[in-house]
Amino acid sequence: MSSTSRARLGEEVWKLRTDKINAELVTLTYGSVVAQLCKDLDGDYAEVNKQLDKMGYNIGLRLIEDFLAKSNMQQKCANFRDTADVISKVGFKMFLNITPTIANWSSDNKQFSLLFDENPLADFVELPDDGKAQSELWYSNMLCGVIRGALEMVQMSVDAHFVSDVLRGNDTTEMRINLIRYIEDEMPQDDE
Amino acid sequence: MVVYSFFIFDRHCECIYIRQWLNNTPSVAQPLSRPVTASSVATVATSVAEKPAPGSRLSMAEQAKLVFGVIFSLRNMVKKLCGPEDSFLCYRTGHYKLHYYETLSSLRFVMLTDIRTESLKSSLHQIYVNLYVEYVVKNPLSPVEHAGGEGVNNELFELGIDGFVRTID
Amino acid sequence: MLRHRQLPVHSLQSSIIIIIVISPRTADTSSLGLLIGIIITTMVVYAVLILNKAGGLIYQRDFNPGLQKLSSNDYLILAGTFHGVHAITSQISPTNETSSSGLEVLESENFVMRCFQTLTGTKFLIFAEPRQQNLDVVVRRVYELYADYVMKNPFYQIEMPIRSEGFDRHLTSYIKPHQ
Amino acid sequence: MNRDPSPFRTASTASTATSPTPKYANLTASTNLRYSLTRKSIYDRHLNRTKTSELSKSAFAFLFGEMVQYAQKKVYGVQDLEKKLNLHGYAVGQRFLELLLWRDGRTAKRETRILGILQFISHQLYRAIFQKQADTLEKVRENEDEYMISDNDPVVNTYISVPKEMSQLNCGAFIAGIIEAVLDGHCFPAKVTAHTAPNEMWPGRTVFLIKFEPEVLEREALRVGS
Repeated sequence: MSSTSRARLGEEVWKLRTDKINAELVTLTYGSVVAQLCKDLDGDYAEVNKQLDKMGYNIGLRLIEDFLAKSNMQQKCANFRDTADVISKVGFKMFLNITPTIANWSSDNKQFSLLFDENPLADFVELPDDGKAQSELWYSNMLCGVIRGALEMVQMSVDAHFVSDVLRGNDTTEMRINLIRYIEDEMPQDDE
Repeated sequence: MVVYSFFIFDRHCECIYIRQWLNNTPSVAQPLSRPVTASSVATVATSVAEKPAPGSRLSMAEQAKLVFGVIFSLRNMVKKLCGPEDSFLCYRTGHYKLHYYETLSSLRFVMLTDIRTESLKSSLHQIYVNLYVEYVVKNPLSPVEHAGGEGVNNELFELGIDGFVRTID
Repeated sequence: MLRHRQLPVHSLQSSIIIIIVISPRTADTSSLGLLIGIIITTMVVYAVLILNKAGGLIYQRDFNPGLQKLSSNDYLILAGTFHGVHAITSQISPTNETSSSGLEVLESENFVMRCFQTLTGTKFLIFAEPRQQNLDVVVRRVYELYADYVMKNPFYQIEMPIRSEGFDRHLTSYIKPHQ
Repeated sequence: MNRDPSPFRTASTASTATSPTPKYANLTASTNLRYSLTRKSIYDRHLNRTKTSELSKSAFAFLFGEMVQYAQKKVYGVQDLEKKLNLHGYAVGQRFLELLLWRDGRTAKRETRILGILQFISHQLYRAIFQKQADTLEKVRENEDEYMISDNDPVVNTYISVPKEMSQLNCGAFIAGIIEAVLDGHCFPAKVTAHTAPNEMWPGRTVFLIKFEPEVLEREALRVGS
């Protein structure tokens, strides 16, 4: 499937098959979750990142079914480039109404970046001025976990992490996604 | 319509006949030179049966074994779900369709076709009545049991099957 | 407050009429046409089964009489068997296709079964009256309801048996009117 | 009474005098935060930018579900869980109130009567957050200090099936928290709880029970008297 038809599919699912909700409710609820973690983990931002990733992972395991059911995709992606396209143009589109830019492919086509021009999770957000949040906390880290969990369910083991974030004073918000391997189909035991 | 292959299993669950067609042109018949049963096939090393079937990753003998496993399970599943009166007719995947017909004497006829083919229930019944009974059962030279396919792969039966497949076409 | 609309009957047999009912009662508020229970007047669905990716039965429910009542243990065995058979049906494909799908439709004298396997390996089995051609519509809708009322329920544990009152309710209101 | 667990500040600083939001003293003074030179900071973007923007309800459902699951790990029993959800809602409610009042601009008015504030909640607030009004607003007959707002199908509960062993739970406690924050912000301190009250049409119908603190009723009595 071509990149443009992916984009068309994303638009279509967003317009016709997605129930909408006030964006600010999502933004503020996410903020409340992050804030709660910062409090529970006593400002240990490395742990907060980890916990956000874990929560995202749990979401990803479930969200993939919603993605497949609503997008009606029945064919596996032809390659990892195609997967990147689908993540950006269909996945992000149908859940967060954004299409992050795909960039910085590695030469072996196993790593790419998503550049977030918009990030609805981070509207209204300024990190705490405590001298360390800006260098330690990845505020939107849940997104990494979501991608990792969702792709695992369709037989791709990936690593996803942020490398920059405008909340930290960077000029871009960039997530790096790295294909570790394709997971072999689980075959039932031949019990004859 | 495309017919890919045709199997007969006897009441001992043994595969007594395999036939394959490629792109609907009759290929060389694949008589089984040695007994091939659903349970013993894995250990039998014979010439023809061990060669991968054209268009398949499996040898014909392995394929027959798997086909039997599938129809046997599905047949039992159907009877479990809908009672012993019900019978399994066919299934299709995205790429092929498997038709099944079982006689009261527990002979099982299986035909693999493309997915556009309509039900072959009556066709398989015809093969049983007009070909199997006529050319195999009534053949005085054919044994009662067909271990290893003995007595099934005679010329008249072969020709009959070929002709029949052409008419289904 | 009920509004009835008729949709063009595409790709379905002409004997089948789809009526879309927009009802303030339907709590499954998917957008547009999906708000909606689709009533296919001539269809009778007997049962719905869901298998997790390991072949474990996580949901079984009868909707209309047509199938035998089995013990829950028998259902578990049946699910496991089918899971294995499904994998083999893709192995014995006589065609050269690289992506080989397993069993999608099974027919017997008394019922037809549609099996839909998602890319994640979950299987949905819909049993219905024989000669139903449009079970694809039903199975997709069941998948959507599963995505909504099972996957989005924080009290559901992935891969475990589904005990979700919301899923039951929406499935019933979608399938029952078919008779 | 600062119930805000958040170390973050919302961008909206247009505070109502009564809102128990954190202090903003260090905002202008000496900040050590880094800002991108090429990107607009939250202070440069218009606050109405996201007023009408939408995200998928699925995204919210998954986030909310994970929030519930996380909260569930650290609680003893249903009440405790509802309390956690209430606090999350409270944090969201505080911020929504700020946004709402700021957006009302010159037409914003301070509600001083119980009925006024309850109507504000079941109409304006509900519409702003959930794109619908609350379904009913009632007074509890037996108790002078109690009111009920009902929602036939609370957005947060759409996909949730509560297991039998937790049948007392209503995750609408989150919305109760939002309501509580808005009441607090208007100086109508109250306890708000969510209760499942299904009817034939609406199996997920939820009633938010609002119990005002005594001082609210005292003040109300004074105003009626004057």
